[in-house]
Amino acid sequence: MKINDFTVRIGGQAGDGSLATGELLSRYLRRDGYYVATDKDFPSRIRGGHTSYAIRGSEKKIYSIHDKIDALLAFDDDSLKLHLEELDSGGALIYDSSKTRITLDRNDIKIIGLPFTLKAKTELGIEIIKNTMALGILTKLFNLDPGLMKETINDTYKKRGEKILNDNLKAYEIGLELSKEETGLQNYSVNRLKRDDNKLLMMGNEAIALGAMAAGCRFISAYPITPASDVLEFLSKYLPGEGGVAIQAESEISAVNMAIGASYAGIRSMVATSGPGFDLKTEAIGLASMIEQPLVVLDAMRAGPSTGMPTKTEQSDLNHAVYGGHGDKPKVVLIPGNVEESFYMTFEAFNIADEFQGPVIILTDELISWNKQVVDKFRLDSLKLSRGKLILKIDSKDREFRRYEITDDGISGRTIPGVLNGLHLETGDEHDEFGHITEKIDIRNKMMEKRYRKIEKIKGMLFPSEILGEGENVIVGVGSTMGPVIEAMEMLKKDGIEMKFIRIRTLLPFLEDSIGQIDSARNVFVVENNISGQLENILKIYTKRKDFIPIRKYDGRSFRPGNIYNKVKEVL
Amino acid sequence: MKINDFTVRIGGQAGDGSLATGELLSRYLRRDGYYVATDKDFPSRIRGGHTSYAIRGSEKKIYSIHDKIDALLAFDDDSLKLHLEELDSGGALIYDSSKTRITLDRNDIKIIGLPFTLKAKTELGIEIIKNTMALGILTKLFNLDPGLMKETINDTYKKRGEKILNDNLKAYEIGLELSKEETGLQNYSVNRLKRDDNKLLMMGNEAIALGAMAAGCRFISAYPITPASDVLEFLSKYLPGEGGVAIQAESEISAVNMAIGASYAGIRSMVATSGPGFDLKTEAIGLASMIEQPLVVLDAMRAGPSTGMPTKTEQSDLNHAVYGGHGDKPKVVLIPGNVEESFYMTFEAFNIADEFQGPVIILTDELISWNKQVVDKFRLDSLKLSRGKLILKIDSKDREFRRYEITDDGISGRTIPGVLNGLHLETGDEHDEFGHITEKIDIRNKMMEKRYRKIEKIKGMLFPSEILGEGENVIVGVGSTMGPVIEAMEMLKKDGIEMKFIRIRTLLPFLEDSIGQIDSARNVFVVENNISGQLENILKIYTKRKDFIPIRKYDGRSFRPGNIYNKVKEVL
Amino acid sequence: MVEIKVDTKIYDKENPTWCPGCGDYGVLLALKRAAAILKLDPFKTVLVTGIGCSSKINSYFYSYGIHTIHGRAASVAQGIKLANPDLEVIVAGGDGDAFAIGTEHLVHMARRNPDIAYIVMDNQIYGLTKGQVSPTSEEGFVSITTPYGSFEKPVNGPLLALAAGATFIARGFAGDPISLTDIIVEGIKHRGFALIDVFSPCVTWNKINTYDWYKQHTYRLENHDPGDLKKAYEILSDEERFGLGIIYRKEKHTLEEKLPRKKAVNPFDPLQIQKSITELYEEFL
Amino acid sequence: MVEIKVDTKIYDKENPTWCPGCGDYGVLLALKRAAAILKLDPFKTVLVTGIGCSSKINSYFYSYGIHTIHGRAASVAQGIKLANPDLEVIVAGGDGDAFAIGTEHLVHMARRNPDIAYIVMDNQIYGLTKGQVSPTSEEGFVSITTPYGSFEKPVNGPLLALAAGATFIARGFAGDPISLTDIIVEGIKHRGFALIDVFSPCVTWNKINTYDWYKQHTYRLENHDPGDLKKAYEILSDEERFGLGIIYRKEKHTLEEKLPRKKAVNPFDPLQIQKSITELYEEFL
Ligand SMILES: Cc1ncc(C[n+]2csc(CCOP(=O)(O)OP(=O)(O)O)c2C)c(N)n1
Ligand SMILES: Cc1ncc(C[n+]2csc(CCOP(=O)(O)OP(=O)(O)O)c2C)c(N)n1
Ligand code: SF4
Ligand code: SF4
Ligand SMILES: [Mg+2]
Ligand SMILES: [Mg+2]
Repeated sequence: MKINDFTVRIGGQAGDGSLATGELLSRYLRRDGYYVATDKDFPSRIRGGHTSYAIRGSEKKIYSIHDKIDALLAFDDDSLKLHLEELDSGGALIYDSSKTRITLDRNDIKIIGLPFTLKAKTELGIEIIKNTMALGILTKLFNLDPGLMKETINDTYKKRGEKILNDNLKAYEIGLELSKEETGLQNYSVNRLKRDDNKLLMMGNEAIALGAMAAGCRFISAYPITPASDVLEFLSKYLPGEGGVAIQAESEISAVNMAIGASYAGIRSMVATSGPGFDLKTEAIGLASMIEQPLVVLDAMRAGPSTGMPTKTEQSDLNHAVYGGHGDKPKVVLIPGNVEESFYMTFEAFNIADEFQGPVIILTDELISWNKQVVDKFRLDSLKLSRGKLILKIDSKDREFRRYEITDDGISGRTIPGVLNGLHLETGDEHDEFGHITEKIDIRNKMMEKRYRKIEKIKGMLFPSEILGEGENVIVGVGSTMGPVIEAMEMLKKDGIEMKFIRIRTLLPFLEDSIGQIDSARNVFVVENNISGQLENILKIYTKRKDFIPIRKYDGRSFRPGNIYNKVKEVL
Repeated sequence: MKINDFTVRIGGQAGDGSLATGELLSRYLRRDGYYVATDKDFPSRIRGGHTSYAIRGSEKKIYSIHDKIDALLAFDDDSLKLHLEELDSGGALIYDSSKTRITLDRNDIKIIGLPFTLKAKTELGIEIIKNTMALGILTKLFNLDPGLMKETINDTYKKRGEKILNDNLKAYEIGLELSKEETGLQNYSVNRLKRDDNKLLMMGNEAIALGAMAAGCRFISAYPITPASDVLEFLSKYLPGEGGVAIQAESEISAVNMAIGASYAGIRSMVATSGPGFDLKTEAIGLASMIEQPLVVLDAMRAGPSTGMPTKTEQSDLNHAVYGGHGDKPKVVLIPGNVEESFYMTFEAFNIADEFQGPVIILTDELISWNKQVVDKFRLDSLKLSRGKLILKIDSKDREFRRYEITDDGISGRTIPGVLNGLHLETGDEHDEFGHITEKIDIRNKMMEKRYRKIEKIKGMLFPSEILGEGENVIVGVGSTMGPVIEAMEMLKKDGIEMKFIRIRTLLPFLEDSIGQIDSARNVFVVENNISGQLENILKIYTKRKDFIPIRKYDGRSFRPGNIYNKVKEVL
Repeated sequence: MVEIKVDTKIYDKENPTWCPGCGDYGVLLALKRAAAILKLDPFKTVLVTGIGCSSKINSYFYSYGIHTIHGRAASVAQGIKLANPDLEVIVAGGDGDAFAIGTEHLVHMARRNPDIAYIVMDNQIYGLTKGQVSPTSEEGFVSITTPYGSFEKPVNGPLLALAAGATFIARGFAGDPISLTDIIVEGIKHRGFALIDVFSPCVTWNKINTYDWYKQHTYRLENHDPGDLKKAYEILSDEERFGLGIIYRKEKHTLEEKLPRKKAVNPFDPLQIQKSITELYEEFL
Repeated sequence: MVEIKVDTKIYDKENPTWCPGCGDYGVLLALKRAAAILKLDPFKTVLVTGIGCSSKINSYFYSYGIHTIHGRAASVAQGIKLANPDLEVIVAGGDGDAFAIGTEHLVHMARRNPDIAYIVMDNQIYGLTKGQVSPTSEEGFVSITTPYGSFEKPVNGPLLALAAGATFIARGFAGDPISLTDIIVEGIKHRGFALIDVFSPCVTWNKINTYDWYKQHTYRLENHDPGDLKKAYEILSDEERFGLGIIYRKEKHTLEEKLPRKKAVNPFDPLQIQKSITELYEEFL
């Protein structure tokens, strides 16, 4: 029996509103005190093609949907074809009886046909509103609070004008009316949770934008690309109010070079991109490392290679983040596991970039980038900003400033244009302490070593591996696989199998904090959303073991807990 | 006692002709039956700054200069400061007595001051000609053949006009006259070798250009960059005569995309670049992999990161070649060890690219790219061209061609525009067998697997590791370190230490052919020209051992045998 | 103008997935009509595109096609044309593709003058990525990335191409596929680089530059002499009303003609390319 | 023109390593003179360059300097100017930097109109990489990569910038650093984007476009009204004789002025930037 924990999937054609309904449901759930995790699936085109949105609500904090769904709201035949199998026994299939006729041989589910489209057209004259109507039956099935739902609809649509708001409210009422005869799902004992405004509903891109704003980032230059565009979009709205700049550049190359310029001028700056754009930024990221300019780079990973499947997820840019770019140059690569962590990591990324003076790359994947989760309001008081060795006043009257002074920790004082007596040259050529171009052997060696010392120095600031659970069987993973792994671990626990989950959060410099545990484990499963085992290959550099058991997925879809559970069960 | 094996270093200010003299000496040596290896060192500017050119001649095939030089021809004070220590006892220091006055406390060397500049100015009125003059004293010291030297001067300068030729010949005569009183070096028993025209003197870039021409490459688009420009320059001269195109594009990005276009149209094509340009090509190389177009990419590595030291050497793009670019995509990375091998590898690179239909990256470094070596004339008869599954005639009348047919070995038939009934779409989006864009799970999985199967299939065509020597102590290296390692091994042998050298020639897909030997060795030294141990990290993925002993150099200069010898001696 | 009846069916391929009403349908239709009029052989024609809604056009047009990466279609197309000048090479794509990330390639393609026609499907918006400002969006244009209005003067694509040396410049409108057909026919026939800038409304994201807007802001060029460079600059400098038709045309040597090679190597003779290089050994003695 | 005597010494930094006779010496001198006339504060000035012989100029000019990567100086400069509009931002670099790999950034910088002056040191060759053809080399130009002569029409940089929307276009000659000083002074003073294209002979690799050649192929603009756009197009369209002086000038709002923000954040108040984001929480309820 599931208690206050259920997954609903809403499916239809792209552009026909299923996503909006999913949004409403998610917002309702947050208001009712639920944690929410979502998973969108839609094609890389603007209209048409199958779209679906899965929303899970739960009392406990979650980062993944279930394998099985408890209700399937199917607005087209594709939804049925693709998702019926997912529907748990005891669950409900809701279909639009004005569009589809169904004959099914499953009698373990509730089948509910309601004439959404017909009603929407006849009563309101707007077909798309059928989506909101369908919230009525969900209210009934999961015993949701109609008052709170109306409030949610109200708050969501009031900005869009009286008519739209009223149509939606009316549609919901009609939906409730249509569902009157139906009974709730047996499997659920849905208590309304406590109304709770200490939680927020947001996607990873928004959490990152907020993290950046909180950290005082006042400059973003980016070029639109799925699934990273939201970051530029969000900051375009809010940075100007803070005296900042959000600018859509003519290309990713221009974007990253602009951001380097802004950083050089003393303003915290970032770029946000995905695979193809990340490739294009490679040369400039190397420049930032060489001239020692702080820079935060978001790469929201999508399914590659090349254009690949732009609206699908993958974890296949680990290699490029860690190893990309010619020459040897220090950089930092972080990878958060959920929306909430994306906020904190982004905030810290700016501190890290300022402290070690170089590029910090944040890797997310689509599951985090643009799927909403409910997060706890951020612990803003705990956040401390540090700008490292930024120097804004110089007493010495030397004609030139030692911008690249050789120091014990490798980190030099950094000044910015406008500072009296801080004058120096920054250059991507090898240089001496003042930034003069040089090719002298001893200076070259010292500078290379200095730059690499910085990385040692900041290891303490970076994110250690997170260890969950106990046991001699270990799962290693990064990023969004966290959600499904945690679910799988619970499933395994029920079977008596205890697992330990090691989630690596800093990929570069690799913190060897969990290597001992990996080496001494009985079995080590490596879960990753790619075909070639990029994470596994990184682990192999540091571990003694070679016998990792891969759990990989590269179809562009996120893991389900069952993918992991099954593989583990096969072996153990 | 060195027999027919000596190294001369010529040093001066950039742009003042030392390089030309080195060229003449190298050409002479080739004609006299010597093998030659050279090592240039000059700054990234056009005039001024210290330049030097080391030339070694030997009876046996060589790929590296000596640690110690036998003669130092110093045209400026810097040469003396920087290189005197290198001068072997018994060797000769030759300086320009019209410019420099010398007081030295070394009495183990011959010191010869001759008034080159003065003579050049007074007798010929051209200062720069002092260089050719200096060949006189070298002739004397190493007992070279003045007739053959004159012939060499003649052949070299005759295209530059009567005056230049005669001036140089005269300068040489004056040089001989000036040196009349001097005696030869004791350490050498220089027999004139057999005049031999079965050898050629060339740099790696030329060998690569020739390899490309031999392989039928008829298209190069490139953007100038040190040290790769020679490849475009050479092919600009010779491709038009073959109906081909050499085009200097507006950027590296344009260059690589043009080359992809040419390849798509059925013409073998290549690009040639170095670090910064290699970064810029990242996205398009991923496209080539995804649309399965053959493409040969030369990355002539130089000292990074960023602009770094453009005229200095390094092996620091291994990471980017192997791991660069977002997403998972098959590619091949080859790395030749010397000029001669560069030719053969380039030839085969085109075959490999055609066979597996994707990008093949060749990595060289400056030591190979633009330092000349004497090579044996190429075994052209042994070269076989294969275009893989290129299909130029299609019998079936289907409206569309299955360009990405799922096959056992992953390789599909490839047709080109112009072929009747071969019509299809190529796209960097995920696609079905006809190239139609799709996001369907099963097709996606099949296509990813198909592309990776190709890589398994072609492993047999790739270059296995080369093993030299025997013993339980192993040196692993790639590329140009081959030369110094071989020399170091000989030095160690004299001390009774036998070493085995494993030279990896295919970096991706990694051929595990030598892993067993690495794992079972007593000590494994990894020699590489970079700071971070890029090769070592690759090895660690496949080997069980973690206790590699690094021998690294990152000052932009190539290894000397002694760097390796010393480190090995420290440990053994 | 008389509408020529042509059978475009042989150029049909997949059904477009563009939004209903998208201007790109009009461009596709005009392209198919032009192909039919010119009797383009699908097996000797390559339609090269970048990435964007518009760039999907080669999924819907029956010829060889290569759908490359964002902004690089022009370079890929030049490689194809240089490798095999016998092919009819056409580029198509969006305003972002051509005038933002691809600016550099467009400019240099124009000066090289390869015999390639480039059809820009300009909707003054980023369609596929969901409605961001485009380099051709007007100042003040409100989009999701310019919530307070665009603060940049738009790129004037055809003017830029003219300044870069393009030998054929035309402007069309997707709302009038019949006139557009003629323009495309002339562009493809033109020996040299032809830039065809087509206003192609995005009905989903751009609610300003609609079909009606374009009707109000465009006019048909009458009695215009496309050989008049000064006039061409004048027409293109007008940023209020946009002249439709062929704005500039001048025959010059094409890139393919100017290359130093005598005759292009034949890609259909793939094994004859292996070459003895011994005659080059002289350089290395 | 009267030569103004100014003390340029305070702008001296390292000694240039350019070849003796290189045009870039003239540009450096003119820049120092202009700086002296304008009394530029070295601590509030940033000289941004790309990669090339010319781009080394900020090793030799006493101000803040950033020597970036090939082709990207324009973008880095825009980032600097947007971040701190109080800085005097000047870009300098080669023809390859500006008109080949950097084309895209130049075009988009021009349309944005930031208050930045861009000095192109145009030697119609690639200097630092040893004499390859440049985008501004003339057709037929023989270089190591065009042994049979260049087969491409050169880029006309100033014309391109004008078409892209630049509000100040000038052309100077390194052989006349006194006149060049005036041009640079005006370019820096201009509120908005100023492109200053300077013929700066490469004495080592370009044996065609020498000081003499430029003297023969240039003329000084007399009585020209830089407000006349048509005339500007006419002058720039002349590809035989090149007018020297200020070709076009028009005041328009700068990028910095058009940005939606009220006042730029102060980079000298680095810890005040941390911000409570609670007021934004509303979006997520
Ligand atoms: C290198 C790179 N950057 C960004 C993207 C994302 N992207 C895809 S299409 C597009 C622009 C679409 O606008 P446009 O070119 O005008 O075409 P439209 O969709 O409007 O037809 C962008 C930015 C990408 N695919 N590759
Ligand atoms: C991405 C990249 N490509 C190529 C180069 C090599 N490179 C250095 S300077 C230069 C061009 C030099 O020409 P120009 O810009 O005209 O400057 P000049 O030396 O003539 O002053 C090139 C191609 C590089 N440093 N980076
Ligand atoms: S989003 Fe716009 S450009 Fe794209 S298909 Fe729809 S209407 Fe056309
Ligand atoms: S090579 Fe040419 S551009 Fe470079 S410094 Fe010498 S003269 Fe000047
Ligand atoms: Mg568009
Ligand atoms: Mg130049």
